[in-house]
Amino acid sequence: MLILECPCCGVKAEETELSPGGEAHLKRFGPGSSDEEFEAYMFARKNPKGVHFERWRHAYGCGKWFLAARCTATLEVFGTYPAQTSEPPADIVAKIKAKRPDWKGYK
Amino acid sequence: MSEPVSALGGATHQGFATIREIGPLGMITLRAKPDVKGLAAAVKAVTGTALPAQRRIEVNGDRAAGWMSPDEYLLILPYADVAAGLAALAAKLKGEHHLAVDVSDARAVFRIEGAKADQVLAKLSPVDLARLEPGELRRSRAAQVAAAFWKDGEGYTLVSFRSVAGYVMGLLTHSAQTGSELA
Amino acid sequence: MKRYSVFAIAREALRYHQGWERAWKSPEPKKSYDAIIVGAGGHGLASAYYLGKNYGITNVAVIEKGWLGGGNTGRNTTIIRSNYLQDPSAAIYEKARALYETLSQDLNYNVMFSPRGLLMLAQTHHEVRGYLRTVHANNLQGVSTEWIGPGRVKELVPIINIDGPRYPVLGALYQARGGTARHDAVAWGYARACSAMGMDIIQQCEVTGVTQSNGVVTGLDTTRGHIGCKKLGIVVAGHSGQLAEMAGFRLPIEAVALQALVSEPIKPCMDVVVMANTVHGYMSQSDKGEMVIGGGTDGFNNYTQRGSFHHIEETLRALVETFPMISRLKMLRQWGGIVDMTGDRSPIISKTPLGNCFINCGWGTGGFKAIPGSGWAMAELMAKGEPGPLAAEFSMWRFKEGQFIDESVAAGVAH
Amino acid sequence: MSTRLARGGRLIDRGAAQEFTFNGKRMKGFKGDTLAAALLANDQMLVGRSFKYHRPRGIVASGAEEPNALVNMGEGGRFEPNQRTTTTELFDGLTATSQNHWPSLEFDVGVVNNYAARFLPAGFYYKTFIHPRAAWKHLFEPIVRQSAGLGKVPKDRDADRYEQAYAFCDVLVAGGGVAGLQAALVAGRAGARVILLEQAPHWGGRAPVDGVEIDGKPAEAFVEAALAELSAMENVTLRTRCMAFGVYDHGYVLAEERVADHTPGDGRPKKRLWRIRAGRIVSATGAIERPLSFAGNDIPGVMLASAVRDYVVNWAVSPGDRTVVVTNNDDAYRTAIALKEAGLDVPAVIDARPNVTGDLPAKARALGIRIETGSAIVKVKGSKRVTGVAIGLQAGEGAAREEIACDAVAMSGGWSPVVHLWSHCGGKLVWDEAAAHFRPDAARPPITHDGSAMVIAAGAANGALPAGECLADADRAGAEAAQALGMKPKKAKAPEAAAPAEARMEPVWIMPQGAGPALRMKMWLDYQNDVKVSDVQLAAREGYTSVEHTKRYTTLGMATDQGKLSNINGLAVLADSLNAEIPQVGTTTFRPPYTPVTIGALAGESRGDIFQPLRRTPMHAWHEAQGAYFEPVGLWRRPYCYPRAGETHEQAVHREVTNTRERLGLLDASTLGKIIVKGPDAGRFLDMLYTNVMSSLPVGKCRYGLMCNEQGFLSDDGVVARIDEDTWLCHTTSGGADRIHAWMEDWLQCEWWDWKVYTANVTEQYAQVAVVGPNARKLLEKLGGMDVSREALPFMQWADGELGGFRCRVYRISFSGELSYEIAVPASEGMAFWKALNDAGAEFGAMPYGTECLHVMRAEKGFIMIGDETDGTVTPLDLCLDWAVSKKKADFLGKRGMQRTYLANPERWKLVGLETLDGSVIPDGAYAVAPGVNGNGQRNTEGRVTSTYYSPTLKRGIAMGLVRRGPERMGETVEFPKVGGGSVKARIVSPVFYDKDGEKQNV
Repeated sequence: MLILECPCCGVKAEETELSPGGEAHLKRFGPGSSDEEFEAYMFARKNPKGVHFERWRHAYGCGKWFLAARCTATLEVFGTYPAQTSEPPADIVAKIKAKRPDWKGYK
Repeated sequence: MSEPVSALGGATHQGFATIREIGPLGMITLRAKPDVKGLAAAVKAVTGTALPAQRRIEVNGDRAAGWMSPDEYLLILPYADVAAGLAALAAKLKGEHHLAVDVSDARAVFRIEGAKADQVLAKLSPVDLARLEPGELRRSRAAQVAAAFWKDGEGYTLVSFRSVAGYVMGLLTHSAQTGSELA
Repeated sequence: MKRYSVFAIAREALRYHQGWERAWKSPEPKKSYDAIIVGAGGHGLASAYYLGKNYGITNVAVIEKGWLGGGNTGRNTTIIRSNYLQDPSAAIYEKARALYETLSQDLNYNVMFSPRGLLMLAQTHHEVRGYLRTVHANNLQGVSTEWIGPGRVKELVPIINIDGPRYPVLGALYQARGGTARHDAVAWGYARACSAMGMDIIQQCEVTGVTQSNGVVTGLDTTRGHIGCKKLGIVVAGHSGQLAEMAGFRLPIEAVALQALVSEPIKPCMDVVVMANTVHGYMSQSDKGEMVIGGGTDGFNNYTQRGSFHHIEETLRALVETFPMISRLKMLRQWGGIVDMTGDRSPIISKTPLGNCFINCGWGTGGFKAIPGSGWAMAELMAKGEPGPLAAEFSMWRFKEGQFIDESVAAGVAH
Repeated sequence: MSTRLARGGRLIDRGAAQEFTFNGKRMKGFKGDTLAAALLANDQMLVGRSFKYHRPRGIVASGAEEPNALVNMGEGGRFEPNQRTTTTELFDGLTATSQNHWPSLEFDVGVVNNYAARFLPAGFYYKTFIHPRAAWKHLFEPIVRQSAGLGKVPKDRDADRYEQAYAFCDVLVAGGGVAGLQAALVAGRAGARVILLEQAPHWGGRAPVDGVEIDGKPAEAFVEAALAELSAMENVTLRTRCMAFGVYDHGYVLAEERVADHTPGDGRPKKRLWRIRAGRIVSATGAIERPLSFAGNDIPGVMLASAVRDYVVNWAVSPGDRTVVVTNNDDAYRTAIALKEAGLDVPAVIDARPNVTGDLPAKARALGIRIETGSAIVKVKGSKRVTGVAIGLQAGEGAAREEIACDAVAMSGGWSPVVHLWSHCGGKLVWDEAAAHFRPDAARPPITHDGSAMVIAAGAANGALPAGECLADADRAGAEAAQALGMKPKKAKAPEAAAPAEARMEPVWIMPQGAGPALRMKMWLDYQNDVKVSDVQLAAREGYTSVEHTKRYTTLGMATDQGKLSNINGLAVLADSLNAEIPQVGTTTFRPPYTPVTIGALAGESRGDIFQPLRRTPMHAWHEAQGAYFEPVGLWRRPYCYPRAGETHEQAVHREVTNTRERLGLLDASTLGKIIVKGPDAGRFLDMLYTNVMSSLPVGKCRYGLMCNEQGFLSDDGVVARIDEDTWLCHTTSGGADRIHAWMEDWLQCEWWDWKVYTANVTEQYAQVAVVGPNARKLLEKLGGMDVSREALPFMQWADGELGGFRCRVYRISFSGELSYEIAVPASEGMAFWKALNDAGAEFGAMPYGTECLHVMRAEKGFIMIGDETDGTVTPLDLCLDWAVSKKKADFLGKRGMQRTYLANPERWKLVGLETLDGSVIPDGAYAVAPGVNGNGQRNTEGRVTSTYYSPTLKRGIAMGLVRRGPERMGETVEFPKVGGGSVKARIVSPVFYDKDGEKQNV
């Protein structure tokens, strides 16, 4: 039963107020993309056992989407940040690196 | 035009707290970013209140303005004044990107009153009510449906969707039964 | 291998059971094998078993990070059914179900397959149409299912409330030869039979790398040294992503938690398996008398084997409404498993970009019931190097082409 | 015999006698008794039968760890199986019956299993019942099932109600013994919001029973003072009868409060589930005593030494007149002393240790109690009740040197901390060699959301068993919890508990040490599931060497007590069999709940009317009053049809179709989703969302649109109206409104966040009515107020206005092929408007119609229905809706997905009409067959029916379906086999069966 702080309204929401939305920072491929690119956009997922960046919506709340950095093996949350970001913010990356020195970094 | 009827026609229940369905209230959903020019004045024109800050509700008699999300406000006013309110918003925000719609009929509103009113809500919402500040509007859920509420005098005002008014009344009634006080 | 029988028990009883031999050996790994299967869960062990039984390949090691049968094989709700809608699914699940019928005799190990019958309740008109579609499809697929009305449902499940005010039971999809089996026994039985064929089951051995030469697999680095192999089968469910990464490819897989629970045991009251998909709950009664209850999956990636409790609550709400008598029973134990979900929620039994490396994964919430069929198909793929008809449609390249095997289109969900 | 003592009993009120029955026998107890205490007071030691061998079972423990004393309790709607008597409070009128026997507790036929026990070792069923194949299901399994199962099946619907509540705190303290009280005091004084939970109805735990002195006073005085101080703190909440049964991620704790369990029928909820979110959890859950494994240790009358002490001190009940104490530690001497002080006989203490030196044994000796050192019970005598023990050397092989007559045995194998709450979320354990137990490893705690330690173990639960250490440890734990949350604990001296010095215990896993197989087959580890030392040894011999294998193979620890007594002993026997150290063998996983939790409490308030939210339209009550037959659509219930007296549902539907086609039908369409989309980029946005172009839609007009997911599969459809220059109103399907609104917001927030678009879901703002049929315009004209003529309001346009005094918006759209208006009015006027339409429409033949009529009419017109023609794998092109899929737009959601090879394959099944050759109706869900079979022997197929109805208009069966290359095969015949034999042949035709040119809707 996770708690994530919604960066849009500041509520420390519990999991039942949220809906999960899968991996964050996916790049959309539309018409004109190759089969491989489109397949990767639709299906290839990092699915890491460890640090993960993912989408959440504060569904029973302000209704906004936001992103979270979370460990899938311990459920530790490193931070949440606005959905309008195309890659993890530097401060969150730094925080993760401090806590998990052997983390290979985003990408 | 017929007389507007609230979802439950003003149903009430007396348990260890008092539950009343009230309304219909006039309600306008206003979507705009806080930095939109003239927004504060527009809200003031409709509710007579300041533009609410994050998670706040500014109350002014039977009018109020609540912060719903970074680009959404809920304006509350007498039911009959909605059209005028919408007109005022249209006039004040002309040319600015915004959306204002009448949602008076899409909502049901309840009052939960009494010294133990918080115990009724504590059975339904995953919210730390002891830390809910006066004038704070909390959007959450009541059991299985969305709800927004704030503390108002000795009690709470709770807003839900109209279609589930019967369900919400059922929840509140169940939770307020005499003998099931939490303390 | 000493055969198990009532006579063997009697013989042993006279000497206080001191003469039983190990069910499976626990050898040191050899330098190399003709084939290695990574993962000694039901699917991995069954793959090895049918490699030996069907193709005579017995120079095989099954490598397991923890203890055999310790993953989802030992933490599911033991339901066996094959009433799937799509042809490829119906084929492999029916193959599995048919193999389950004689598995105890094949393995000389009682896996307690109990074809007690399985019902999927229809509680909306939409669900009725979905199940009628499944019945028609099954009829052409050689899967024996039927549509039954509410009266017959009540006869089969006396404790059900068919007149629930909210979701009355409108009928059910009934598979009379569906049922349950003892989950641990399936893994143990296969392990014992593999060991008897001379295969090595190596527990407490973690794979740390996949070695290859010119795009063809050559072996594994493990916590117990390098082990060579001519062919490699990866059958590790929730950890498929990690193994695939070692082998240098990516999978359309996400790992999420699925939960289940049992009640305290009570005397027999329900002799069939009941699934109610509208309200997301399913329940059967074990031989010990526990009500075995399955819940939903979380929507986020999770490797902790702990799910979110609200899914348990949702399931129980639904079941209390459907079976009012359970409200005064008590939840005895709840647990989670990590399931591997693909883009279409159907499994992958496939060649991979790495030569002679094969993968069997993505069974999601439906793995236990498939074990014998999955092993059968995987063995064929590994032995021949090409998929047979059972595995043909489950290629990992289907996602690129958009050729889904989507079971969610029927009202039934893939539990 | 067991009996009530004349004096004492700190928890009972002798002034309040209470009557109850056990197996129909009337018995008496006192307020404050547990059911177990009261049964013992009435000399009822035999209380049940074991799971497998049906052996007689007596009360063993005095708390949640009890494996045996489970009963059926109550009657009718308050019947409850497997009720644990040791934690059940006695009340007047309680009824209980024993479990798992036939015909009676005293004489149980199932005990035959006991005589065959030698043939039924662990795992015997894996090795037998293999042949013949059908015998398992039809012969063996039914026998196994019937003899297992413990409690009876409840028959009636639950008469009680349940509820749930949320609570929040900084520090949750689980356990109200002296450790929990002290931790709560420290945290509370530091200013933390504290919740302190105790499972029992009273505070203090073991300390008062064990005669502990704190700061020179009896423990009771400390408990009283602590409670007084805690009660006075505003920031502390105290709750008894409330068991914290599970720790979940991020500080989430579930607890079950027994609100009215002991006062049934008083109107309060039976139980309440607490969902507590805590910053830190202090686990002060104490420790549980372990049994010793000696032959016959399961015979009724053999009990835990601490339980014997509890019964004497707390409830003034003596389990026996002559009690032999058997132990490997000093603590059990407290029991010998307590018994002696209560005037009872203790013939001997059998101590496995060769040297016995502690203060407590010295005191026992001083009281004249005989102590046999280096000794063991080699066998307990008796069957349904202990009659004596044979003793011998612990170091020996089981030769008896003496028999001692007794009617009870108090055993102690040492103590195990209750580590469940520590372990539920992954806290690790360390093996404490001296105390021979696992305790929490503070270096490897379970972590919470920020990576810090979530649980802090305190007192005995942390392995600090002696009273002095226990209090000091709890003091530390309370301070640590407060500090971790940024609070400053007040400097205060921790109270000091004085306790006699205890000599080291000595692990004894079987007794005597050299016992042979015959004795080991009589040493029980798991009383309820009948797992013996020999079973664990057998599992090890057969290679089930992982602790999880052993547990599952033998069923050790899987009974309703979840191995609270048996796990460590079993583990030690396994380790010994494997020649391994205990910590190498490890432990099984601890999973919630700590003790079984009532399912009703987990379901909470969600039963009956509030099982799920039911969404009602403003006209719902009218439909109910008219006797509509409803169907669930999402969380709505919509009228399926309005049957009249004597009509079947099918007849009603046919009447509604005919009436609507010929006269006038009214449909409550309020559930249709309505979403406003507004902004300078709204047109561009809708062009991405819909497969067709919406930006070009003129103001005042309507256009039907399709939405796909990124895969290219159809997900929703509906009519879009352009309201003004930058505002559109999108209708969605009834089930789709919330999903589509969320879908829009997802794209706007996460992909095109720089686009200027706002959305608002206004579905519930409006009641919407479809007025359909040749008389539709007449009705609206009669109501009057706006011009609804063909010229003023042509097909696929909308207008705002007033009808019959109602403010409304009128759309000229049709889903039936008839002249049709959809009219939206504010929801609060919906009922009045609906009634007005019905009243005014009477003269035009107006009748309400339901969803099934709607389905039939749209099928007659060949209109697709999301969920019927689509199932998540169907593209708009499959449905021949090419006209609604823009070829000009460079991009829209789903465009790329549709270009994939499999979706672009010309062999795909496509939508056609199907006309049966004999006029019959194709069965729902039928498939069209093609010649031959596939590689798996399955019959080849070439299509399937998607909608199939009897058309009352055309008086024949009509259908739509997806058929391979269907539209190229007009006029061909395809065959649909029926389940159970026979088939229906149908001709491929256009899906539009009725009014092919659309003349009727465009009048």
